[in-house]
Amino acid sequence: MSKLRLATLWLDGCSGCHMSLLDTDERLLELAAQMDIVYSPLVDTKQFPERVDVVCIEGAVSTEEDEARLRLVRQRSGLLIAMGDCAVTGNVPAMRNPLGAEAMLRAVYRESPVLAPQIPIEDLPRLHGHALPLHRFVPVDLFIPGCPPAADTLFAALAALIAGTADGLRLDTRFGA
Amino acid sequence: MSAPILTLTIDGRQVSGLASETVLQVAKENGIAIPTLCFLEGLSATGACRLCMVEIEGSPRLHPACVTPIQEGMTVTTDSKRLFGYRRAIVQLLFSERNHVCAVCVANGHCELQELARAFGIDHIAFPCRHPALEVDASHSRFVLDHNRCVLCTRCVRVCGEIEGAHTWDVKNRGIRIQIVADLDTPWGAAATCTGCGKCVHVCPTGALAEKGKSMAEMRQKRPFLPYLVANRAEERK
Amino acid sequence: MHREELAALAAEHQRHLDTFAHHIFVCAGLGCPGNEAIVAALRSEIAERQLQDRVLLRKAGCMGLCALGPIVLIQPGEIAYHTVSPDDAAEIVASLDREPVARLRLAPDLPFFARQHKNVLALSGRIDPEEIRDYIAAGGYAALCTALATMRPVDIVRCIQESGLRGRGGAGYPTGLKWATVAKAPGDKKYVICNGDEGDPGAFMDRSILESTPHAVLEGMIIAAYAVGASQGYIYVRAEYPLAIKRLRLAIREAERRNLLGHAICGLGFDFTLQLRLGAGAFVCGEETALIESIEGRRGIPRPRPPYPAEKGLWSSPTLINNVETYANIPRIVERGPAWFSALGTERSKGTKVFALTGKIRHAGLVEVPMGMNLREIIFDIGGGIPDGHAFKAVQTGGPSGGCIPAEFLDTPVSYESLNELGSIMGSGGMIVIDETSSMIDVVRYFMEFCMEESCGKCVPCRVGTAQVHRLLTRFLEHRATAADLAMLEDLCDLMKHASLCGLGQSAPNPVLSTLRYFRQEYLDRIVPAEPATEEQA
Amino acid sequence: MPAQESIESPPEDTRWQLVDRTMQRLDHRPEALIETLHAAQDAFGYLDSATLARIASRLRLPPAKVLGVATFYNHFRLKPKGEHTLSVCTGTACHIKGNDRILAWMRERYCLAPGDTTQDNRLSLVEVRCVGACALAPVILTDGAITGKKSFAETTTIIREWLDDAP
Repeated sequence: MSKLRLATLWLDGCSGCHMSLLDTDERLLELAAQMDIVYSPLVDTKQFPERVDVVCIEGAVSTEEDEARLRLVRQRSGLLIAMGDCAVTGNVPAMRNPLGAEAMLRAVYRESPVLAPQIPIEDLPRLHGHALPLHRFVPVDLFIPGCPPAADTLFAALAALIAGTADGLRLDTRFGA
Repeated sequence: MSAPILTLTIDGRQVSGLASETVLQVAKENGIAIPTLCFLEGLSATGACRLCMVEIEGSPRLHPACVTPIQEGMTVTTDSKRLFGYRRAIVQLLFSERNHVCAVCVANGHCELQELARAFGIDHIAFPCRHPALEVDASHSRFVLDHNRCVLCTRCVRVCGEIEGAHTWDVKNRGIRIQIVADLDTPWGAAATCTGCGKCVHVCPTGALAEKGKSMAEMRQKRPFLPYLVANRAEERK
Repeated sequence: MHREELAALAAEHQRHLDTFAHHIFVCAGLGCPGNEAIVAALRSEIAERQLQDRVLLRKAGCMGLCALGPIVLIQPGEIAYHTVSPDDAAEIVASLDREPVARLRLAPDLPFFARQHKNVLALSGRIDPEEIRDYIAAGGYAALCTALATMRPVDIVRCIQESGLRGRGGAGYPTGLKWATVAKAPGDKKYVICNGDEGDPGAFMDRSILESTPHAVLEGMIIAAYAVGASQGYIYVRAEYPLAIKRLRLAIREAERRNLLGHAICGLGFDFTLQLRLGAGAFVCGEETALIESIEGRRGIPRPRPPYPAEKGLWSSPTLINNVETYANIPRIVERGPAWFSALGTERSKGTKVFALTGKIRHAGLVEVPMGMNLREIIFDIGGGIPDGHAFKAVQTGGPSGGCIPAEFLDTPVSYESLNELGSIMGSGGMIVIDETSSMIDVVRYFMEFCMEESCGKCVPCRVGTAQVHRLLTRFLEHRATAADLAMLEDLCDLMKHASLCGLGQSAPNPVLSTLRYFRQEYLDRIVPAEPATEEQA
Repeated sequence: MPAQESIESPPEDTRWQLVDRTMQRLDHRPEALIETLHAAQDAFGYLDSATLARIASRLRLPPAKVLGVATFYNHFRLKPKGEHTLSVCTGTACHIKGNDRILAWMRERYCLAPGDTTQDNRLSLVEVRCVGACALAPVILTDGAITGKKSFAETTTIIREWLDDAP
């Protein structure tokens, strides 16, 4: 049996979910025996592969670039997992939503005391008005709430995927866990 | 004079209760848990959150257990696929209504809304969130009110009016624009009627009302004070 | 005032009226703006020709055909003029003893009038609503005096029960049964309330009745109070109806002056006082328990039921609440007997019903027809059909709590049951005709916005559900919805219908559900395929 | 605090007489609140904090309750109105007959949303939920006077003439 091809993607999040994934410590070896991490901020690949079995996505969708990457990844992935509260609910990045992108940029780059007040635009993806969870854009197959989800939770989810028992999986986690 | 004792069936079990009791009370006395949010023992029941809805045989409608008096021979179902679906939807509607960010909330881990979501296996919010722009009132020297986290259960309004007798809090506007309000829409710290007793803070099911200086997950409400206070007062009056 | 005195007063006033050869009635309702100028022009014309002793000029209530107002009615002769302007005054007065003014005259056999069956509206436009003697001369307050003198309360309750009258405010609860419950409820103090908080946007039956025959409503209430044993009553009227309020105030004062209200009414041992309360713009106050909260001076938040107002209502006392049209039906039922009333209408929906016919319809206005008349007769025969060559698409009944009925059901006889079966409701009587130029989704979103703004905010399914459904409907309207949105829309409607606290939330999904039933294709046509569209960006 | 001030020194405004009379008529019972708010708005045009505070104190009601009631009902205004008021009926018949276009036009031409008043305090725009003259739809009210059965173009002309905003 070929190994499960796993990708992870980092959108608007703090990388805490990826850290939690690393916190599975020695169990990473167990996982590595049965899956290949083919794309991830943790590995070197630059291009998202044409096809992966599973993608775990951390972070909310906050920019045009986030959205484009998410849509591409959805097309190329069998199973899409929203990993952590930012991907599941918008969480902390979504706290700017009541304000809107423009007002937030103004507050941060112009109205707060900085040396050269200007809103950076060059080479930066344009912000969406709202930071939103993944399922507002593409279908999501599994939600793993938590900020971040505990290493045990992530391990349980991946182990279930490998074992083929992910359907109707109920994880011991909650928003803000 | 005591009320007559009635017998009824809840979830297939024969139980009995006083005629003056509600379905919720009798269920609780018999160890049958019905989810609630706006209800709090010691305060008047309002039937607002609709989480405690139950099915009653012979009635096409659903009935909020917290305000439905028991009747002789009634057959109550407190849990069904349908009720479960409605309860899940209601909790998700509440999450979608305002800006609930559990990860940074003072009540994280001690929040009734968060716990309801966990209990119902809600792993995401199906409805788009509304992201209203709401204020945080930090004008009080010891407490803070964050409208972003308020679920409008009105426990604070009721405890302030019914128990403390100050009636500092009420509800302004209507529909989706309702908000908890102090005095004449006065900043809490300037509300002349507030005694600063803090009862409202300790009945809040979420982190909307909290003690100042508490950080993430540090706000633990003292819940049991209320039934104790009510019982004690009744005793003193005798 | 005893029965004999009442009869004497009626006869005396009738003799006075009979001294005039001509009676000119000018519609002075809210729906006929400009009527003051017409009255003034007619008055000066009459004065100029020194006809004051021969011609009686009256400001009357609504004659129904608002689309062609202002209407002027000349009696005897039943000559009705339409779209009258002050410039027509001279010609009208000059024609009084001659041929009617042909260019202004409505055809005497116009189906709009000929096909109606007026009962509640029988005196509308034919008496001066600010003159109690007009009402008395037309037989008013006779039912009250007779009832008080010759009937026991229990007889009246039975009479209403036998008549089959059902509440005209919306749900169609049997009126007699409600009265019987209040009458039987234990308690020394009971109340009678008239719900005049006509909140359905697009309905004006109650406004018109209050403006045209306020005394009929008072008489119905006093009879009701006697029947259920109430000593105090309230009329709750929308503040948006200034003319109705003015005329009610006057009517209450006049009735008090003539001992038809107050202590020992009609010289018998029955006391009843009546107060007016103004609403302040809240649709939810049409809900009985919210209305009670409002009269008690609070936010109009519905209370959980039970207990029902009949057992525990205003100030926790047994309380009877009926709407304006229901009370206006009472005097005639008492006067003519239940059999007369129940002979009209269908098996389970008795009597006549007043409808406000508006929207894309030629003869917009107020009509009264027997229950059981079919929609086609009401809309096409009486209402004159759709103007400007457009086609009928749907008729909306019951307002924000009702539904949209498509053309294939135009031959349905109108009754509480038949409209329910079609997924709509009778409601208070609003009938809004929609032609093919309107999108049903726009109409439905309009109603959902209304419910969202009128929701009291107490219970979660209604407060948040209306907002979510409104957002979904906007997505459909803007061609941005997905198949998942359609499923979510249906789920939310189901939740609101079953889990909301009061009638407002429970019925708010009705316009959506009825259009999903009859105009589903309009929703499907607006669905974009595949993945969810980008969320709206702030 | 404004509430305190107004209780200590009741304004010697004769307009209060009407309001006081309403409270007296109902024995200063709590149920008098809505009637009193009506009377106060009739007298002062709107309900400011000092007015609400005084009513609360006279009727011995918690201030929060008075505010809750005043903000629940559409009819009560907590902000002053402009010299003139344009009310646009948004009942169902008026909606079907296109009054939403009038509201959009008001927004475009005068930058007014329902509930707003112009900067110079000249004009307030109000949305009314059905005045009950549905057969005249679409209906607008210029300072309370009803106009109906007019096309979009005719209505905008009427509004502009009424405001001396020559078309």
